[in-house]
Amino acid sequence: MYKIKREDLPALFQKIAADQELYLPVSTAGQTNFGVWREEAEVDLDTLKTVKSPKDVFFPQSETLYTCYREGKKLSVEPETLKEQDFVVFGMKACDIKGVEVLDRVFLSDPIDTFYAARRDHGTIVALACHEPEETCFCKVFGVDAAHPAADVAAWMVEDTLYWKPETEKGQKLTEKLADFLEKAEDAGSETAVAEEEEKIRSIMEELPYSHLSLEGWNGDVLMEKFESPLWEELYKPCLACGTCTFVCPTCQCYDIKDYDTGQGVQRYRCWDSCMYSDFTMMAHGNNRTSQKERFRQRFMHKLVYFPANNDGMYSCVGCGRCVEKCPASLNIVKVVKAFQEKEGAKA
Amino acid sequence: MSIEAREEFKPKIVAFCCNWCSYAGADLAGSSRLSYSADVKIIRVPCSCRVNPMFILRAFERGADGVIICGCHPGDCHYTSGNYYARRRMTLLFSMLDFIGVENGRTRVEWVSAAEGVKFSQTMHEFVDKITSLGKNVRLEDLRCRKS
Amino acid sequence: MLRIGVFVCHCGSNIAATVDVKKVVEMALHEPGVVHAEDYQYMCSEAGQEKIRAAIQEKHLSGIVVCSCSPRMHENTFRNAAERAGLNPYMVEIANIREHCSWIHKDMEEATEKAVILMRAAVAKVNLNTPLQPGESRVTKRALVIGGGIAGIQTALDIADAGYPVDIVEKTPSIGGRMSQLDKTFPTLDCSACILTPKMVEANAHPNINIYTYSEVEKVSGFVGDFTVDIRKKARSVDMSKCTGCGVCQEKCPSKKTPSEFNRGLNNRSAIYTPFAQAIPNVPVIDREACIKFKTGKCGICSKVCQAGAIDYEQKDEIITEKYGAIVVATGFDMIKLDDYDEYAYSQSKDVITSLELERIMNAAGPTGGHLERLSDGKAPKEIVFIQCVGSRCADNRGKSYCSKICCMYTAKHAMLIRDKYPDVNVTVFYIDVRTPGKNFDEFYRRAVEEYGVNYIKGQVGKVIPQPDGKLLVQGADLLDNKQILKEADMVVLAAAIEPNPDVRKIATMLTASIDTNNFLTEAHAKLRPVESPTAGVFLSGVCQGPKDIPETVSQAGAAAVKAIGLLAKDKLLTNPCTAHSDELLCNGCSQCANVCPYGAITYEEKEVNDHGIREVRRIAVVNEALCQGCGACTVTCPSGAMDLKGFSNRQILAEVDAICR
Amino acid sequence: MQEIVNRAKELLADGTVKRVLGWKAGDLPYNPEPAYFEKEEDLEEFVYNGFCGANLSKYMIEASKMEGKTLVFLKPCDTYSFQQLMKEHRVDREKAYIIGVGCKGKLDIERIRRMGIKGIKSIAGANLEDEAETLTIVTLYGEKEVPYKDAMLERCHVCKGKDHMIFDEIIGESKETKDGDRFAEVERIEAMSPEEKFAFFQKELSKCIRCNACRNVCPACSCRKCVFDSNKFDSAQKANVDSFEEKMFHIIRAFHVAGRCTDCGECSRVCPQGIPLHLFNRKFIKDIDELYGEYQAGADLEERGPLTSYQLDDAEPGIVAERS
Repeated sequence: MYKIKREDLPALFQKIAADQELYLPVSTAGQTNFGVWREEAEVDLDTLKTVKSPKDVFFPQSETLYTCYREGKKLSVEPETLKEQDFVVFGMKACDIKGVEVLDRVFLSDPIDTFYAARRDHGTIVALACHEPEETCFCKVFGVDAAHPAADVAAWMVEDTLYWKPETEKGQKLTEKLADFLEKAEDAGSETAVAEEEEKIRSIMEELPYSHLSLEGWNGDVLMEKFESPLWEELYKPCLACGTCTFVCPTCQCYDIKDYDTGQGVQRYRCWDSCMYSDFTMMAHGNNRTSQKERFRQRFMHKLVYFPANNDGMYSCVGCGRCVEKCPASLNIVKVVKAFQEKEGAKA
Repeated sequence: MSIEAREEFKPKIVAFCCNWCSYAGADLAGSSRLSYSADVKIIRVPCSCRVNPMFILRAFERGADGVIICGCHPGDCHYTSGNYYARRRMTLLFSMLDFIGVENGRTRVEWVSAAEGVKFSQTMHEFVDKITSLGKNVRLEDLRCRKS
Repeated sequence: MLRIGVFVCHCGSNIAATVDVKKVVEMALHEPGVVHAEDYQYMCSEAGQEKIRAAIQEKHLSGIVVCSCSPRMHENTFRNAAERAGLNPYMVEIANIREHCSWIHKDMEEATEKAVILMRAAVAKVNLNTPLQPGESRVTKRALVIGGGIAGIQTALDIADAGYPVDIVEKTPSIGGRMSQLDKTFPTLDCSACILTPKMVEANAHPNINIYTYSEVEKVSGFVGDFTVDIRKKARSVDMSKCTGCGVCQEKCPSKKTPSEFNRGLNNRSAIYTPFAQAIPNVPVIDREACIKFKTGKCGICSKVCQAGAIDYEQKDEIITEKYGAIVVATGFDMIKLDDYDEYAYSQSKDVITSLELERIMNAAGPTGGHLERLSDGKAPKEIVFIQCVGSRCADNRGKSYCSKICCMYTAKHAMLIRDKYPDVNVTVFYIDVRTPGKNFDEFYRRAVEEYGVNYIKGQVGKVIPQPDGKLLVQGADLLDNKQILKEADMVVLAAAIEPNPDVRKIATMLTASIDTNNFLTEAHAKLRPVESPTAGVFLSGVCQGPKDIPETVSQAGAAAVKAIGLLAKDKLLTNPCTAHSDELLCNGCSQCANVCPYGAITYEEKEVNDHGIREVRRIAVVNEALCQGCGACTVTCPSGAMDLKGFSNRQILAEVDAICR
Repeated sequence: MQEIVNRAKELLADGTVKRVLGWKAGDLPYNPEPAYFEKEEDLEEFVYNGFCGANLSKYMIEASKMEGKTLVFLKPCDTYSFQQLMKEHRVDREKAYIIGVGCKGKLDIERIRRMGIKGIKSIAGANLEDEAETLTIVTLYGEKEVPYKDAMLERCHVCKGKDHMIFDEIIGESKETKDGDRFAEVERIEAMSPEEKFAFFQKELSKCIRCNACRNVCPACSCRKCVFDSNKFDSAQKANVDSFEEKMFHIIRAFHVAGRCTDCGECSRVCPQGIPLHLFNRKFIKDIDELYGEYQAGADLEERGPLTSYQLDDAEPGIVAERS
């Protein structure tokens, strides 16, 4: 294990960023999101949850696939090059790392998404344990250990010291590169400090209101039963059909492919889509989900039923609680699960 | 910007002209051989009230450096009231563009009648000068549309 | 994608001298969709049109772009050519590479580059054109003439003679207009009244003519062939059906202190009055501002003396609503106000008068009974100075930039008449130029100089200074002799500029007819359509369009009549197919479009729609294509983009923007 | 609150209304959600407290299509939206039974979070009956006290007033909350140099994730299909790929609601990125007030909106350059 004084972090960041991109939580106009480190960037390591999850480091909100150029009646195509440089993501939280695991299931299974794969290959993740978990967090429900994130490097901020523990080869490599900045911390004091922090985090996790949410009855085998439940009819009504939940979510992976006419040709790009939108999966004949109820149902069924059905029981929710915080109508996955529990529990 | 660079800069200017007045005014400027910069390209619309703010933003998106809307003088609209609506819409739009920091000289409305070939030509001269002095539009363009 | 043909016109050397037409053709062939491109000397010629026809048929073109002069010139020509070749005429777009390009640019490279861009924009647009079919609208076979001067009378007579009913709306109590105020007319010196009065009588008696005097147009709606007009008949306070025109009321009226409008305020009239003896109708009106009965409630003498019992103090303004197929504007002119011309002492001396005032003074029915006398002391003047171009051809903004056209000739007339009747009076005319382009005009002017000894001095007058003895000291310059002139005169006559009747602004607004900076109504084309307004169905007669003398006015009046007759002779008109339409799947039914529609062309209906499988009844905007004139105001008001305009659709205009900015 | 619930029960019971549109208690101290209640017993879950900021007028568009009347609870500011929607034929007055509810200012959980308060377990003082000047917030990390006013939504500090524009009956008292100048922030930006303005908005808008929450919550954005979702203008973009698109979307959205926006502030309340979107609307409102006379959208049913009317002597667009 290593350590570094909090006040020395800017120098560390500078060192990392010297020859590669460094993504970390940056505050812009009062809101913290993952962004590229720059000298003038306002790094914010205190905000627990960035507004958007860091998934767009690996799966950007929009990315060009290829560009067509038109000259007279001739067309030429220029494919987009894949990510070739290494980069570092600093400060990801355990839930978001779990989110990447979900994305891996989608994009790294056959057929492999080469754009995503290239980014995953080149990215080294330095994760930060969740210092003060919040009431909207429920990662525990999904077996995530917020106290000890599973990443290339796990890190803990204990008062003014950052403890740094490489846990993979990638992490080891990065650590070596930063040897001048990181101080060895093999002493018992350091070990204790980290252990105490972990303990503190875990005990708070126990206390969180959502931590004991039961997902009983939600698995890949309950498709028709849940699909046909009359509860959806009640639950969806406040939904405004915006894409906030989808766009802040660390696991939502749907995208649309669109063309942009540049005047010189066409740029084909993909961008995040939301199953909440009325034109999601729009086809020539129209849309296979014509009502907001169906669209609303889709999101939760996907996270709690369809995804586990296809991925060895893995849910595609990680309990980050962003949707809980951000939904304009105060709807969220927890309320959905609870509603089913209540109504169906009562029934049983 | 250096003098040489300024000389090289050829602004792209889109002029939306009402069919009944300023388009005819431009015709009159033409038949009177009243020259103005070739940087101005005219799009014929039935009335200044046909000009949607989307058209203006689209022009900027695509790299236009200035957009001018010409219509009938207030009171002379071929359709009675179109230019009055256009006047409010454009005033508010221009004010919003100014609010977000787009140089307010990049947009202009001018009332030019069918009989005002001289005014048309002068207006275009002035506008081209203004845009040339402002230089390239960088605040409202979509970089993807830039010619590489 | 369409199969597009591009036709590039040389217009002789008009285009080809500045634009490399071959290059435009070559570049056109690079545009997606363009399968044919050629250039030709004159595309609008028979041979040119034949080339278009041949290409459309042989290459199976589904859209064409003609790079030529302004669409305002030949759009119809090319649309018709396309139609003859079997192509929908609305599949034609024009790239204006003459007025907007070759004529204003000198550098060939620059002009060619621009022409290519204009061509591309037109190709981009035509790619999104759709075939359009014009609708039909009916024609109301009745004409409205606004203004009852000689222009209005002549137009009305010609239309009426062709068999169509005509209404004349005249603001003042009588028709006759400015011409009725004139004494003699140039260049023949006919008595104005002698030639005008028979026309007035004829109009009054014509079975197809209906005259609304003391009336004004209040509101106009509708469009060519189908205008609806509200006419305000102002309360005359005299029952026209009872009045015999005996004139006793005017004699007995105790209120006689109102300046006579007809005599330009040189004398007074009674509160109940007919403007002049030959007035038509010969029915007086009560000027309620001046009438003692109306002001104080007492008097009522006119009512007592009227044997016919025609006086009606209770009469109210009446609104008459009538439908018309064609409207002719003949609102005429007035002299400009001379408030800004203090140097000529017009407001200081009664003996400085305008030419129109001189007309009244010289007229036998005028304030002086036709005797030439000074208004200050009634003495016969011995020395008269005429000053030309007072407010005409004016460089500053006190006056008018234009030439009033009639002053040179009427001044020659005045000078000649004075010298003829009063040979002892010296007449001097200060002028900038003497303009006499008209039949027998120059001869007339030369007679004034040569036979009548009128003293013409080329130069302007700087100042007229009233002297204590009542004389007027005129300070002028003689440019030919290059000397200052000081001249004592007994009377100074100012040839004040004429300007369109100020009310024309209001009328133009109602008619949506365009007006120029001088308030003259604009013609559809300065040379080729001089009596038509750009607004279909509205025609121009007389000075409202530009300064004219009487013969010109009468010929234009006849021309306007023929245009109106041509319209009224049709049973149906084809309507402009470039109308708005609403996409029922996008329409919110919010009514904003209806709020901005100047024609009331948008209504709403509850309609069941099938929106990708969702069936529901929605409130949806419906455009009445016969009423829609295609301005597009609704399209911008519509937030969802449901409302679009055929021929100028959102996507078409955006395609042009994109092509230009490419 | 009990009075409200009782009245709702009465109206359901006597058949005046088929359903009630109000707020349902959330599972955290601050997250009640808009909800329909069709049975009297369901109303036990009804809540109306300081966190019921949502403007229910927008839901009335859908409720107008349902069978029977809907009882809807509208705060004073929500009634402007409802009336504006009536004017645009988007809601059916006949289908609504409006109870105007009193308002003492609505709370903003984001504002509370920005004070560094996290791990919230309970919040006391948010109920209307409490008449509390201070919120007591118990968190995992200790107890915090926050003055009620400091936790209010921005819009409540510039409240349009506590009068309901349209209602069938009114229940509950209101308390004046206005203590700020509605246009102060707009004026602050107007006074900036073009470079500063541009930098300010570039920074704010760069956060936009095009989630469309602002649009979907907006009662004025009631289009069946937004231009940004349809191909009518080739403007359907799901993501802001270029910074131009951020501006395009927000300028056009503000323009489309100009003259119709009641300044309800929902756009800013719901923006997950905390973009002060109301500034765009307020700028238009300020310009309209200054140039065309004061106008409050939704204040009446008759007056023509400022963009569907005109005066012959309106200011020329050149005034923009003259003013700045």
